[in-house]
Amino acid sequence: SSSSESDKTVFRVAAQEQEGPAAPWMTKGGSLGILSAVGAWLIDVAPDGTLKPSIATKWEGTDAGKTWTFTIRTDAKFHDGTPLTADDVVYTIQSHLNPDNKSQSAGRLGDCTSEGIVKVDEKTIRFDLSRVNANFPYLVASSNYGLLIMKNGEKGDESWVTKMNGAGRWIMVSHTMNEKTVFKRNPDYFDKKRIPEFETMEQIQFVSQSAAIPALKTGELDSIHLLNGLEAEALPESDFYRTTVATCGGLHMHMRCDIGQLTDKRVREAIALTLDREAYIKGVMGGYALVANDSVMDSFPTADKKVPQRKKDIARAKELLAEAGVPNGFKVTLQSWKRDDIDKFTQFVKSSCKEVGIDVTVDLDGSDGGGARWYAYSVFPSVKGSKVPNKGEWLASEFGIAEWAGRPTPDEYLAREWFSSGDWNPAYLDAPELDEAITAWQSALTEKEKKNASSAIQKASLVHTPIIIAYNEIRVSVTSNKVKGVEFNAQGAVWSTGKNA
Amino acid sequence: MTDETSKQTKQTELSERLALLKKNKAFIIGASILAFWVFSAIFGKLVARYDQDFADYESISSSPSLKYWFGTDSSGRDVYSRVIIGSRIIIVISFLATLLGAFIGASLGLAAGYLKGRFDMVLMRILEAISAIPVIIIALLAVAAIGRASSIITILIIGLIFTPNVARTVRAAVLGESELEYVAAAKLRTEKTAHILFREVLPNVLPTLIVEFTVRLGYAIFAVATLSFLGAGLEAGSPDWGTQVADTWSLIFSKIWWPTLFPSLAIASVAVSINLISDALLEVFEL
Amino acid sequence: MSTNNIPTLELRSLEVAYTVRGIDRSVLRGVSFAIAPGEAYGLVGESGCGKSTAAFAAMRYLPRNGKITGGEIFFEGKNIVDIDEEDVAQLRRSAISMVYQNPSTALNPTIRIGKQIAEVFELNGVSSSDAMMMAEQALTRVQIADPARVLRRYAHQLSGGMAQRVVIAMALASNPRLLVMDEPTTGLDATVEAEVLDLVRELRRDTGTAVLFISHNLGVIRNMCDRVGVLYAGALVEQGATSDLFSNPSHPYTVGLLRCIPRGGLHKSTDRLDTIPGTPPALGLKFDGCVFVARCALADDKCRTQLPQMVTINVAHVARCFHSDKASSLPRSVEQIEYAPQVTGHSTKVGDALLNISHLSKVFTQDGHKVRVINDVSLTLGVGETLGLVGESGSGKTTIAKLLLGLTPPEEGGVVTLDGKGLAKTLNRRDVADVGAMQIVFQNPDQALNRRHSVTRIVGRAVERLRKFSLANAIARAHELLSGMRVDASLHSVRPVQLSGGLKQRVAISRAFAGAPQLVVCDEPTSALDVSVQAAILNLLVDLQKQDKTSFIFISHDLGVVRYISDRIAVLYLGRVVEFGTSQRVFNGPFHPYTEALLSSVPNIDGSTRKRIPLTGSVPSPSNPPSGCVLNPRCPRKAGSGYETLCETEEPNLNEVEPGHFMRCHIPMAKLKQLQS
Amino acid sequence: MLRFIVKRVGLSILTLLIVSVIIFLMTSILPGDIAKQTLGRDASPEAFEVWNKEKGFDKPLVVQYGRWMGGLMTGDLGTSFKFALPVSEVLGPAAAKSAQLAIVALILIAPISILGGVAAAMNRGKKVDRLLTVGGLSAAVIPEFVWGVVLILLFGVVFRIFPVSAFPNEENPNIFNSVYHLLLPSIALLFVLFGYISRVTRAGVIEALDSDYMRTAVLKGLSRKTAVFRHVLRNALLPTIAVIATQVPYLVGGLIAIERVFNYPGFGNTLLKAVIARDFPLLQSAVFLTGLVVICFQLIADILFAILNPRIRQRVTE
Ligand SMILES: Nc1ncnc2c1ncn2[C@@H]1O[C@H](COP(=O)(O)OP(=O)(O)OP(=O)(O)O)[C@@H](O)[C@H]1O
Ligand SMILES: Nc1ncnc2c1ncn2[C@@H]1O[C@H](COP(=O)(O)OP(=O)(O)OP(=O)(O)O)[C@@H](O)[C@H]1O
Ligand SMILES: [Mg+2]
Ligand SMILES: [Mg+2]
Repeated sequence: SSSSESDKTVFRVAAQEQEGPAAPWMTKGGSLGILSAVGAWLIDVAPDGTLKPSIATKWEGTDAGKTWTFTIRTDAKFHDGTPLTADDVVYTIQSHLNPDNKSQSAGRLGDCTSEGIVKVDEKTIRFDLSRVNANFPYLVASSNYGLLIMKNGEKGDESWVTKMNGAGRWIMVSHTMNEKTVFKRNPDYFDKKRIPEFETMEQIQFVSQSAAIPALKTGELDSIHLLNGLEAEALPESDFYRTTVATCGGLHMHMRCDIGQLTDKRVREAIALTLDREAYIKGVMGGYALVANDSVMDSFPTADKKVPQRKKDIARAKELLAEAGVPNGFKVTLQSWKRDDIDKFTQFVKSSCKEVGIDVTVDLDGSDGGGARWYAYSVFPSVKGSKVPNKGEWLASEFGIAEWAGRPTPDEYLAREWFSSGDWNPAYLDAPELDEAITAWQSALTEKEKKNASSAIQKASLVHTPIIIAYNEIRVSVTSNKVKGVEFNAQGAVWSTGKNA
Repeated sequence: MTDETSKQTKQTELSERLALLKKNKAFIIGASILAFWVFSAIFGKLVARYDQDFADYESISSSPSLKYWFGTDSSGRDVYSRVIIGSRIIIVISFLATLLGAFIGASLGLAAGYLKGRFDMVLMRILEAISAIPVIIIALLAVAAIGRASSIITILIIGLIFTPNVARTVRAAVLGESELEYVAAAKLRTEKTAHILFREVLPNVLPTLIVEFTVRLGYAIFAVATLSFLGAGLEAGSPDWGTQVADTWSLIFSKIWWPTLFPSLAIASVAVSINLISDALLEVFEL
Repeated sequence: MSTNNIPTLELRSLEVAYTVRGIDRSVLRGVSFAIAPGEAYGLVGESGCGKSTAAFAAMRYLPRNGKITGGEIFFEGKNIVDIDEEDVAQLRRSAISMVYQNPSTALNPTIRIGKQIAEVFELNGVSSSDAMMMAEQALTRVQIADPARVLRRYAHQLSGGMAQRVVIAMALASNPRLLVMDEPTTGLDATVEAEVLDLVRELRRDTGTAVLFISHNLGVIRNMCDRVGVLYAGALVEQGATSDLFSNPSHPYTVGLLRCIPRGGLHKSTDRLDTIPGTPPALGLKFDGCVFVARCALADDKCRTQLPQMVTINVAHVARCFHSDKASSLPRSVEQIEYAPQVTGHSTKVGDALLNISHLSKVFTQDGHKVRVINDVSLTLGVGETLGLVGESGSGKTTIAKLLLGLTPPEEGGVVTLDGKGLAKTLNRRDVADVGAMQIVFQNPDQALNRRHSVTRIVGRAVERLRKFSLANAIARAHELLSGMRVDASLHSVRPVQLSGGLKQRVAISRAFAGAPQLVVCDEPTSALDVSVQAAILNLLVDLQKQDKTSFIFISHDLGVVRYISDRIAVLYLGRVVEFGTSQRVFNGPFHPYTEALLSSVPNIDGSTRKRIPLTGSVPSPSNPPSGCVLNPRCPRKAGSGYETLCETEEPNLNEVEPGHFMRCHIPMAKLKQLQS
Repeated sequence: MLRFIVKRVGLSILTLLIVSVIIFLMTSILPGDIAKQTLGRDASPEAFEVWNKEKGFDKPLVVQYGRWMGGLMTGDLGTSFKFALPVSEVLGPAAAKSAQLAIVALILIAPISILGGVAAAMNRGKKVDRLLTVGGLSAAVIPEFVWGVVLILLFGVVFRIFPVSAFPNEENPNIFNSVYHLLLPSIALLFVLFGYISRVTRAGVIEALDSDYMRTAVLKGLSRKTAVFRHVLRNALLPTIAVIATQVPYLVGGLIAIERVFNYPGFGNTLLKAVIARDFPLLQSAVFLTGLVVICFQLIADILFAILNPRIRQRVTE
């Protein structure tokens, strides 16, 4: 009887706007939800951010993380019924690395080369990396969403869209670009516990997630994935429940230390001191964020909790400005691109700075390209080191905000963003003590060494304030109470919380 | 003399019309609303209660109260103050855009209507082509092509897009006027074309132009608001009404209606007031 | 007229007001008159005196802002002021009909003529197929040739005369007992007007319908009506049997009106026209005494303070005047110009050749076709003389004026010489002196004066440009000119809207004289004006001519006016001069057949009846002129002249039939004389 | 008549050509650089060059224009930068959706507006007239997005009478369902267009009411009602229907804001996405399509007008 009930169940979820075809080689942000539904990866990222076995049941790094061996399951099948084999896995990764295919995900495969992918036997695949990478499993997990396993020989370009022959939880029934995609439950999926109960899932695209709210309220939708905290809060708990995903990424606001008006660290600190982070998080974000303390170390378990948290202190900020010789403030342009949270954050900075006389002009790029340019994962080659500030380029702007996605470890942030010679260092800070602390972190083996290094980095960050990180976001999904036991991972894949199973 | 009487009649006629205008409810309402907004545009900082960027994180999205008359938005800013201060942007931009459109349009219309012939034919084709693309769309195209939205660009675009309408109206009026014999009379005293156009014909099409101006002004407000709602009108973070609505409207589903409603009402009230005024003028002066 | 003592229509002390800008302004002030069955009652008066208002009130069809504020209207003894809409509609369907000005707009442009006429029959219960048959009969009745085809036409496919016949057919379709005609022929050419009037007279004889006939043309009224009422400022000032009233006018206004008209044999060289000074009062003005007091030379204190009652002159003749006995001795108004003559270097004397036009032609492109609108026109004019240009509408009078002035260039071969000097074809290639030497006064001063400029500026600018005066001198000269034309100094700074039509035309004349012209073209300068104002303008022109030896080309379709003012006459037909000669010769005959028809169609104010020589059919389109003599399909003298074939095949030349008298006709002079005697 | 139509079509094609030139020039000559817009300002100069070469932007403007026009003629609209699909595949379905919305809107708007205009004219100067005219025009000057938001709030959220998104989510939406979903956005468009159309209707009816032929009709003894029906409406309304065609640009322009508010995957939303993505192949074609639609409607209106009006019909036939 339960199956006849579930026959009728349809789950409707709001999907992000599609930015391109939902094809493995071509996809950009908006198609995430679709791929997450039909695809299966070597490894799944669970809603809590941990890695969970999927096609790969086991993985292991050797050679200090230069070689990785994955054991795959043999009971997985593509939607067309063919079994998923080691050849398919090898083909998939290699196809992304083939420059002819112009895969958007190639750049994220790091130090993996086509030749380095070796099929050991029907159940084992080995990756011989050109360099040590302790975090390699993350690169082939579902967070690198283009890397869903394709059938050997199938193309991952727009022709893929018509069949969507993945091995994931949901089978595509119909797909209309920019409108909606309908899926049915995959009866052959290998891990039944992870699929929620309903038979059909529809992803309906909305211009913005907020635009979907009315539909959610009238029952035309069951769920919205990734909602602004405040808007989520406003939905009554009697009708909806919320699930959250914490992220360690977020908005990084850099200030150039080499040229322009922010070269004086007292000025940078003053700016940091104008921000009332708690009030912002509580008020604007509906509490869905964690206070951050201007360094990337805060959200990791190694963080030194004794480093004092920065708080709003206008008097001190004014003093600092006076000391720096600009007691009455100055004018400066803050650059980034247009997105709801950035919009709000820039307004926050603007109104906070006004209290100490700093007049911030906000200049946000409204185009899609803008996002790509300010997003640290930009696929475009960035021109590093322009000495002309405010050119509307991430690495040239005097005062700008870029987004960094969450990382399982802070290494990449430190090496590329915080280290003085880092290729994506937008602040151009050249502070020996910070570089030293970062080097110490990179060579730290024990927890204690790591803690010490982290503490040093945190303190140096507060001294120089090259980058302001005010909060780490917690992402919220809202689902109607009529649909039980649903949650999402960071990529928008629907997971069963297991509570109804 | 009876001619004296006729002179007096004309004078009483004007005062009678003005008296009618004063009695016209629509006009009074329209003029008062517009006067309020023009005052806000000029002295906004005096009428506003808080700075446009002042944010109170203690009261995010709080409903209207004595402290925040129109409530606060999702960044904790005072909606009342932002609506007041925002008036300047929309009024100045719409006015300048309309002025630009009226100026270019009137010049082209005068020339086309008077010179006729090939010039007229070619110009009218081009203007027809421009007006075949809706204002909003051509503005979006320009914003995309230039690469960024800004108030100057919005003024230029709306001004240019209004040119065909103004030109066509003026041209029609000029075509009618240049048939009139005073133009022949001017030629018969060896006047130059420029003199005939600007000193003889232009003053006579001025009333038409003024009416067209008010109509266009109303539509400029419409267009500026829509463009900024679509995120293609003005610089980001500007307190103009369209942007405010765009930033906040999705919250009305969460019962946070005030940050959307008040700027919407402001747009509506300015647009309606201009419409009421031009309508009353049309009626009282029987144009 | 009739012995039946219940009049068909009777107005008793009718008061009508229009609400303008929130104020009621009275238009009709206690108008009373009655029309007996079968009688034709005429209503005359200057423009704006309320004639149409009275007519529409009788139809119970006032404009939206008009209302009856007092008095009664009886139709066949029944007061119809308060009856409801349905009863009014019933009356209109069966008993009262109306015909008014502008027949072409009176017909629905999107419905075929036949259906519009048939509608009237259908309203009275006739089946639609019968109605269409009856519509055809109705058209036959108004003497329309080929009615079956006309039934299927649309309004714009009819000429003005045809359209008016259709409207009349429609009005008569219900066999009404009262027919209201409001200026049914105004705007039609004299020849067409005469035909329509003939038709109305004939139909009235057949049907015995009572008619309320409105016109500002006294000649028409005289010929059409049994009795006449004279309206002034909304009040009926005099009423009587037509012949009685015209021969013995007893109200100063009627007297003045009759004296203004350039009638019969009057000519500028011997007779000066009379005028009524001043202008009619504005709409809605209140009076304590006589409405005419402001313009009346006989007015005294009593007239100013007491309302005069109707005084009986004889049985049916009444006048609302305290001085009706003295009316005929109303002093003549003398209004002389105080004009400082031009100081020009010309040492010509009256009669010397001034203007010479030879072989002037003009081709326009209309809807892609070439149309020869002016065809080989040659004329001459002497110093100080007036050339009258007459012809039906569209005959090319205005075009000739424009060609002369250089406003449009003539075709190759046409030559215009002024004072012995050949003029350039277009205005911008003529020098200032040439431009100033030839000026124009337009028909409609409203359009000819820029409404945004002051009177001083309008005239001053012309002086400045044409005489190369300094600004100050130009203004001084402008004021001199204006004052000379009796435009009061207090009006020099106002804009044209504030002036009456007559004053505007004076300003326009001042402007024309700014450049010390040798020749002034007057294109229907008085046809938009009331007769009294017309008289004043004509006097002014004559005076100017006497002082300055200025020559005029005077265009008008009013033959009385042309005859009064012209020394030479050119008669135009379809862009061709068909007759040209001194005034004397052209008006006294023998005539060109076309001229003859034209002259015979003018209704005579003195009541003398002349046999009408009708022109059949309507004016052919210049884009497709008939072969042979262009007049031949309509020529009243062709048939039986013995020249029929020649007329139909060969275009005659303009021959000098006697010294100084040219005619374009195959029929020899002697034969014409014989036919016309 | 045929000659008139041919001539009129010729003129329309000329106008369309000018439209294409304007669109092309706007996207090529305005200060923004397409490569920079698309690749982002951080891209290296070499990347620009490669990209420009690949897309043919290194060729002279005339050649580029010729290529674009050639493409338009043959139906090859190029490939969308953003969607990596042929432009026609992106634009086609979207335009079809918008056409549905526009048709529903017009079916709603035309009769209501015409009725309003006639009612106002018949009650000229009275309260009804003032209400309809001032109210209608006031509604018209308030932007669509304001109406959209208000309508959603009232009917979608508070009263829950209408669905708040214009696109039915059912598996197989039937026509009633689709229309039902399109009603609310159509009402928003109605508010904006009612004023214009009813004003034109009102003016036409008043002109006819004041005409001499109406006077003739009434003086013939027709009751006012019959006279209005037979003589006024016929003359006033047929041109009005043609005039509605001239409102098409407003309708199309209004679709953008409306589709955004009502989350309708139509032409307006696609165009807006193209703007944000600086997707010029898509944008150019989308704007050209707008011009094409507008010009076609004006052409139809003109021809219709000529057919309905005997005076023009005759002049035209000659
Ligand atoms: N609807 C109206 N509203 C206000 N004034 C009007 C209206 N109709 C006519 N008048 C004015 O009333 C006066 C009388 O008009 P009416 O048409 O009766 O004169 P008329 O003698 O027929 O003149 P005409 O010879 O010019 O036809 C004029 O001054 C005219 O301007
Ligand atoms: N600019 C023009 N283009 C084409 N045809 C014209 C033009 N001006 C006048 N016509 C035609 O030339 C003919 C003569 O016109 P014109 O105005 O000279 O006549 P008119 O004798 O002055 O007539 P009316 O008594 O009506 O003023 C008419 O058939 C008219 O239609
Ligand atoms: Mg009249
Ligand atoms: Mg003429």
